[in-house]
Amino acid sequence: MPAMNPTFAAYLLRGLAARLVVFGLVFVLMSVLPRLLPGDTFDSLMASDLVLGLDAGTEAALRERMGLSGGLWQQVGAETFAALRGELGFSLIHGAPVADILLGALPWTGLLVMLAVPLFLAMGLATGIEAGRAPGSRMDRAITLGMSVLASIPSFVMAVFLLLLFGIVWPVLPSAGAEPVIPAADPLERLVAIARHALLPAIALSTHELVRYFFILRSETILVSRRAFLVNARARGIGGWRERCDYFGRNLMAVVFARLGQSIATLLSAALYVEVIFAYPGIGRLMYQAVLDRDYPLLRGAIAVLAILVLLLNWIFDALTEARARRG
Amino acid sequence: MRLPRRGRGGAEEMRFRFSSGACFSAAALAAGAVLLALVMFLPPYVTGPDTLSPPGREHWLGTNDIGQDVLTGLLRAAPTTVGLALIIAASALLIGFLLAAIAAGLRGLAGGLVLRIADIMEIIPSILILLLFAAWVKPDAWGLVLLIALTTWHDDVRPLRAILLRELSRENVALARLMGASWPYLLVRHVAPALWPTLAAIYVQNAVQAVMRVAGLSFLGLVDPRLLTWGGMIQDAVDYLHEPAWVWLLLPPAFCLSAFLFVLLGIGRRLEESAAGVRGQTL
Amino acid sequence: GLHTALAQAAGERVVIADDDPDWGLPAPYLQGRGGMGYILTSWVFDNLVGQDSKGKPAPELAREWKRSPDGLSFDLTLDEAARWHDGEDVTSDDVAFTFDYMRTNPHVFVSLANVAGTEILDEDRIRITLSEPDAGFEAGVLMGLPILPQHIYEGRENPRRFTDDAALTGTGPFRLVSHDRAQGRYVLAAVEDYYRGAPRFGELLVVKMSSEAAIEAIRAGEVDVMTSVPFRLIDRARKAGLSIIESAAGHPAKLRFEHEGVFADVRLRQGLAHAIDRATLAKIAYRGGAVPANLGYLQDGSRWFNPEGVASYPPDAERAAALFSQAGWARGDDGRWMRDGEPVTLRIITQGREERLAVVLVDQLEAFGIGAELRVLESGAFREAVDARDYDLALAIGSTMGDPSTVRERVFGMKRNNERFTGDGRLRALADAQARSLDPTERAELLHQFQEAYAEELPTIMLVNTVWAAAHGPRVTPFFFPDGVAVGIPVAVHKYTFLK
Amino acid sequence: MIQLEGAGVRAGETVLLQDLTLCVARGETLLLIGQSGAGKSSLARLLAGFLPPAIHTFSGSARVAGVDVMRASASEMSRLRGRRIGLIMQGLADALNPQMTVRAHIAEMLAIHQCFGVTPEQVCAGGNIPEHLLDRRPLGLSGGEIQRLLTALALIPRPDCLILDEPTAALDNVNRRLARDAIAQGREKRAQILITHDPAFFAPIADRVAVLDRGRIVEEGAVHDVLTSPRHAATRALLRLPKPKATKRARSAGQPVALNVSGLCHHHGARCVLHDLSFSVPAKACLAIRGESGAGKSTLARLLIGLEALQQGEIRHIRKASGARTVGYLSQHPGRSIPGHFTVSGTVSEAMRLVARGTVRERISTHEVQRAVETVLKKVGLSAETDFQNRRIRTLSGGEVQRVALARALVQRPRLLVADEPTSALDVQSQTHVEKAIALAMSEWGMSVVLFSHDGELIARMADTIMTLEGRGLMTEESASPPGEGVVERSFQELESTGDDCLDQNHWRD
Ligand SMILES: Nc1ncnc2c1ncn2[C@@H]1O[C@H](COP(=O)(O)OP(=O)(O)OP(=O)(O)O)[C@@H](O)[C@H]1O
Ligand SMILES: Nc1ncnc2c1ncn2[C@@H]1O[C@H](COP(=O)(O)OP(=O)(O)OP(=O)(O)O)[C@@H](O)[C@H]1O
Ligand SMILES: [Mg+2]
Ligand SMILES: [Mg+2]
Ligand code: NI
Repeated sequence: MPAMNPTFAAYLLRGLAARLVVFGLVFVLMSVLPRLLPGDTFDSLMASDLVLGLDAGTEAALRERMGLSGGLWQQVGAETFAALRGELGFSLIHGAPVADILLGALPWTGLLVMLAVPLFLAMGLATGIEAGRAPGSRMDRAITLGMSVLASIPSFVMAVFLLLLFGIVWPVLPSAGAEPVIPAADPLERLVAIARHALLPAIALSTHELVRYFFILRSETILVSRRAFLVNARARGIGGWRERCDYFGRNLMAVVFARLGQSIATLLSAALYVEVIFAYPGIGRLMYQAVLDRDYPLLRGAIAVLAILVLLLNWIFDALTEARARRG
Repeated sequence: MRLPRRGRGGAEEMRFRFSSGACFSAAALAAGAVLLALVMFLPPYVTGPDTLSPPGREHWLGTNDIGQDVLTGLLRAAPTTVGLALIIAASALLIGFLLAAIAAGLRGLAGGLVLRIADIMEIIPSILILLLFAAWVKPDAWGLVLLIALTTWHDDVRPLRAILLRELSRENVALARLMGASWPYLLVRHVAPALWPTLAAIYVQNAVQAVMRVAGLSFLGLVDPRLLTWGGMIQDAVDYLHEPAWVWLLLPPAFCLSAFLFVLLGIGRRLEESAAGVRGQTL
Repeated sequence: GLHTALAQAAGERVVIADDDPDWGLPAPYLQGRGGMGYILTSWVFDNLVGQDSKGKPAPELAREWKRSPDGLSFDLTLDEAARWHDGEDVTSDDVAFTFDYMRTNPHVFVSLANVAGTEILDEDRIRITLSEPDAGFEAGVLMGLPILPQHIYEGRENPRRFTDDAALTGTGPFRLVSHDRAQGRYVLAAVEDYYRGAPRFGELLVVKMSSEAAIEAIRAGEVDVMTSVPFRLIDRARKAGLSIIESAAGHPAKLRFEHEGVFADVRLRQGLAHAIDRATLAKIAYRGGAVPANLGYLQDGSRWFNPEGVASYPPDAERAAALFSQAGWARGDDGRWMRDGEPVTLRIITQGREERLAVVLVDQLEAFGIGAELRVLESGAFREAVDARDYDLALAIGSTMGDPSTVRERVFGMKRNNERFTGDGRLRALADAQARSLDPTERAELLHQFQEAYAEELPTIMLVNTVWAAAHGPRVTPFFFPDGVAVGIPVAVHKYTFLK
Repeated sequence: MIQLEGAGVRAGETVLLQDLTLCVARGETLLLIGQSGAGKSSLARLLAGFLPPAIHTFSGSARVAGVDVMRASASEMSRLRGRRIGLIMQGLADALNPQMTVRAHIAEMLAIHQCFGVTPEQVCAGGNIPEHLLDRRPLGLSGGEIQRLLTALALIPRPDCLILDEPTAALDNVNRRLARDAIAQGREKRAQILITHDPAFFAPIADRVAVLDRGRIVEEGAVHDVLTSPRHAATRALLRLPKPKATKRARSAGQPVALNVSGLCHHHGARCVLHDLSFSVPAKACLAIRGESGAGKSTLARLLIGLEALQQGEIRHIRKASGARTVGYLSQHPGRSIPGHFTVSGTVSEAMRLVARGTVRERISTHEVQRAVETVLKKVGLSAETDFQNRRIRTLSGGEVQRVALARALVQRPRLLVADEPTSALDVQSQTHVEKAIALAMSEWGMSVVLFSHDGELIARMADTIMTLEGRGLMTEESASPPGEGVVERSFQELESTGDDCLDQNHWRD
């Protein structure tokens, strides 16, 4: 990255402006798009199999009071103004302020993602480099075959297998929830329990991105292994982990960084199936359910968080990528 | 007399070097054709009272939870799965590559715009977009291809951009540009062949993604739930992973899919060896 | 709060596992949608009338209640011992307030459209007057409506945004101690001085767990009840040594018609009923998780069920074909049915839950020669397709539970969940008559006739009746009511399971 | 140490090496010379185990430090490399890890070989690498800088066998000498093979010479014997002194100006590389620019053709009638300027088509292209056979790539040729081809040339004007003396002024 100088400041400023515009756009889009879906919050709130004979007048009054009346633009406008005042809104479906709901769920997903990212990065780099540095070798074939199999098994299936294997057949790890049924009172004990509970879901989550990284890292490794500097380095006697880290690893970083921001965002929503299978708390299910429930404020709030995260991460990672990619 | 050599590799030489790749792809093609012919004579894929019966004389690969014969399903799903995967993966890669080239090659507004659109695509959940589509249109096969390609391109665009940033900064590209080469020409002749393994890898990755995505679409009303694909069969197996049935419900389609991927990777490798003249160049 | 509550003896605690306990908060306006939300509220908020172990009406907040001979008013006497959780006395003012308040802020499950007014007779006695006689008032409103504390809810303009702890002040046997929305964990403590006697368990703990994990957890003794067992896991749960309780839930999968479209002719509906083999449907698509449904609307298990005389349309392709031909359809050479010279392709819509059933059904239709185009829609899209009448057949699970006075709305109503039947003949007359009939035997007779007429007219074809199951360990024995909890909710972990 | 017996290598149908029998003992330095494409680099790669068995077939035996490199497994070979055998490869393009700084490269080698007392700065001093390069990444390093670094890196492990493939091709005279000294140091403890196009220069530190011709060793013997009295024709061809130009072009007085540069300044970051340069080149003339390694020659070349963005000053080219600018460019790193997957004919015809499209805006016939490609390949001394034309650039030898690059530049019939070290990888014979081809172009269509080179003799033969880039881009201009003896004298003087064994060198050439 360029040093701190006026042009860099300008670059930052320009980037900031563009990102603010995108954020605003996403914010408005997330107000508009969900409302274009068939149905609305009111329908899903009052949809019951049992009978409720609401006459039109009552319904209109009720909508009015719930803040679900008015046309699309009126609602969007009201929401946007509220947002400008710093209000994230209130989820009628959950009967709670959006901020509370998100704050309850985000740390758990954050924990999973933070555990999963190093996992799939390490695994992806290790397998990708090992397979790609000698394409066609026995090692490459074995790894690639394994990864093809992994690729054809969706990650939610992997998650169930993990659960079965380590939760039921050989029950060494807890298989449900983020904490035991009755959490320990001792904070340290509780922390250990939380970590143990997060392990399986995190591994399951990491398989979601692992294959993607493997394929692209393997192919990039193949490209690197054809380059002259690598042959030169080998001629100088560089091998082993130095070759893997300094020569392959560093030259793969541009691609790794390029994908990383998106990976993290993807994992946030891919957490859905992990949450379902491991009954784990988190934001994935919230977002999914918010779409189905037409829970506009919650959906928008969750997406706003996601947007900030994605924009920020991509901003950083784009710069890191660019710096590395331009070195040749 | 030899054919005059043309700029792009020469038909004859292609044919010559192709041989191993050609054999391989021809075999794959032949297998596909045989499969297609088989499908014509296959029994229909219908539900029946023999639910979840294990592989046996009557149902070689057993039946699923609503009594459909797994083997019949596998064979019937083959053309759709393979066809859709190949086409969707290709379109997604094409879109991704072009946009990545714009993002990497054009500084300033256009390049930034592509990345910002990718940002937005990353942020907005695809289920939302797909539901919107489901509300407005009932896509046909091509619509489906377009729909999935349009909702997956952003997966590829940043990694491809990183790679293109590197490749476009090479001297040969700058020089060809000075000689008056156009951007499309550069991408096709200078950059893409140098990136063959990566493009192949992304293609394969897209193919997996496509298979899984098509399977997921039926739940949003975008395709008939009876559209038979390996991905769909795998997804249907999910409820039975806790039971012995997973062996014949999950493994056969998963095996077919991995075999397909492996073959794709193999074809990619062989095509590269013949087209870009790289063979065992590494040590 | 959490840990002190947890410190209580484990013997008094019941752990309930659910695969998605996103049930909202236990208050009438904050509860999650669907039955479980209602059940949660019912732990904390009592209704006027409760249920005994058979599900029959039993005293709750109202010690006794009496209908006037003309059926237009009810006199209720409240239990003097009843107290709000904050210690306030429950008075007839609270009841009057609730009826009033719920008119502007309707409860999702209860309609007060027929209530003309309330009259406070004294501190513990109140009279409720109706606009017209209603046989289902007792089961629908008295049993279904939770009573709100006036001193807390008075003046609350928007109860759905009133989320203070105070909003959870009820009269019921349990009180919410803590709630972790993200983890799906509820801790409820028994109200020791509950006016109907202290509950059998000191604490209810609701935790989130996938069904598979819950089975293991019950086996290991960590969990006592799981609220529902998917049918594919019932065998597994049995093998694991769990006790399973089942109930034909009165939630049949209905094949609904777009009555203004293709299936306006009753012969077509009857023909279709013959063309479909419901027993096979149940066998293939549910493997023991459902039984063939009765075509007379009410299902086996209902108090009002008519076991005889309801046409059952056995699978019979020839009869079906004959009826189709009478209705003017013709069969092409390839065996496909033609309508006005065009081969028929029915647009069938359904939702994800019923996808497997739909596929089996479509197979049967195609075997009979009717082409089908199947779409699985997400619930919003499904509702919209119904509104737009953009379908020929819709496959969805619907309730037939609760007091039959609801059939008027459910069969003839024009709402999305209703069957939207437009026929104006005997069926409608019977439905109206039974709803107004105050004499149980007469009503039973009318309902029997209604079921026979229903099977003849076939406003919908009831395909299969799903079985609901719960599993439990040795310490608790939950049970289902034949007609469901209150307004008809087929759940076993209702508060009566936890009361003495 | 290094022992070849009947060693042969084939790549598919092509014979790369044939029946080589050779032995280099510890303490011995062997000069390996041969025409461009003779198989020198292939031999080097063979010894270091870099010929993938997947596409090569081996015969005979080749042992290095006791290991049969033809049959050793990949892991055995990687254990061998470093301490036992070291290799400096020929190409400089992409020779260093682009993600690592110079310091990291050095530190890494020091760490691997446990040279704890040594700092990267000391290594720099030893290799005459300016310290300000330490924290730079390879992108933008000049050719000579890369080469010096490579040599320094290769010497750190003190390997038992060392193979150096053209270790001084990109260096100016001062650095060449320093490099030679470095290579000479400790040679008594190792077996060393030096591949070079300038045997005379390395003669003082070598014991024996082997001459490779089309994959065979045609002559081998003590340095003095072979260089003074070569027996084989191939050897004689290699050692023959290029004749000075017989016909010098008429002085280009009154010719229009082909290139005009004024007030050119260029900075890399804070470092000023070129400062206030002004010069012009008349049509049909050749301007030679020399300067020590890192003086900014390649930077200037890139500026002239527009590969580098102009920072300050003005560069004006003559234009063709159509208005199209045609400047031919011969990169110092031809490997960088041609994609490896291109075929030879593809490379040349591409240039032709692109230029044709830019000017005439019509497609030229395939046949025409084919003819032109053949002609130009022959002109630069390459084979015009279909087999060769269809070869991928990445399988070519260093000299071949360089000449393909020249062919590509010439086929465009440019008005101006910017040639950056056009003969660094060439033997005497190929060099002559190149010179002739350029001279022909100058006379045929009036091409002017800006030549950047370290090779004083080349400059002397080709240049009309000579300029020297010094220090921070200062420039002195001198007119080349009339053709003939004068030029040679000048270069002799130059040699004398800089070093001690210039006489040696000339002695061997007589
Ligand atoms: N894979 C291959 N297939 C066919 N020919 C090859 C292959 N690799 C190298 N060659 C050819 O073998 C010959 C020897 O190449 P090599 O690089 O060893 O030459 P060299 O003696 O180092 O020449 P230079 O002095 O130009 O570097 C060259 O003509 C080259 O084109
Ligand atoms: N992008 C860059 N950033 C910083 N410094 C650079 C960059 N490019 C070149 N330089 C430096 O500018 C100087 C001139 O480089 P240039 O390649 O022009 O040298 P040269 O005269 O061609 O040397 P040689 O004879 O070794 O090829 C070198 O010291 C080099 O390190
Ligand atoms: Mg060479
Ligand atoms: Mg240079
Ligand atoms: Ni300056």
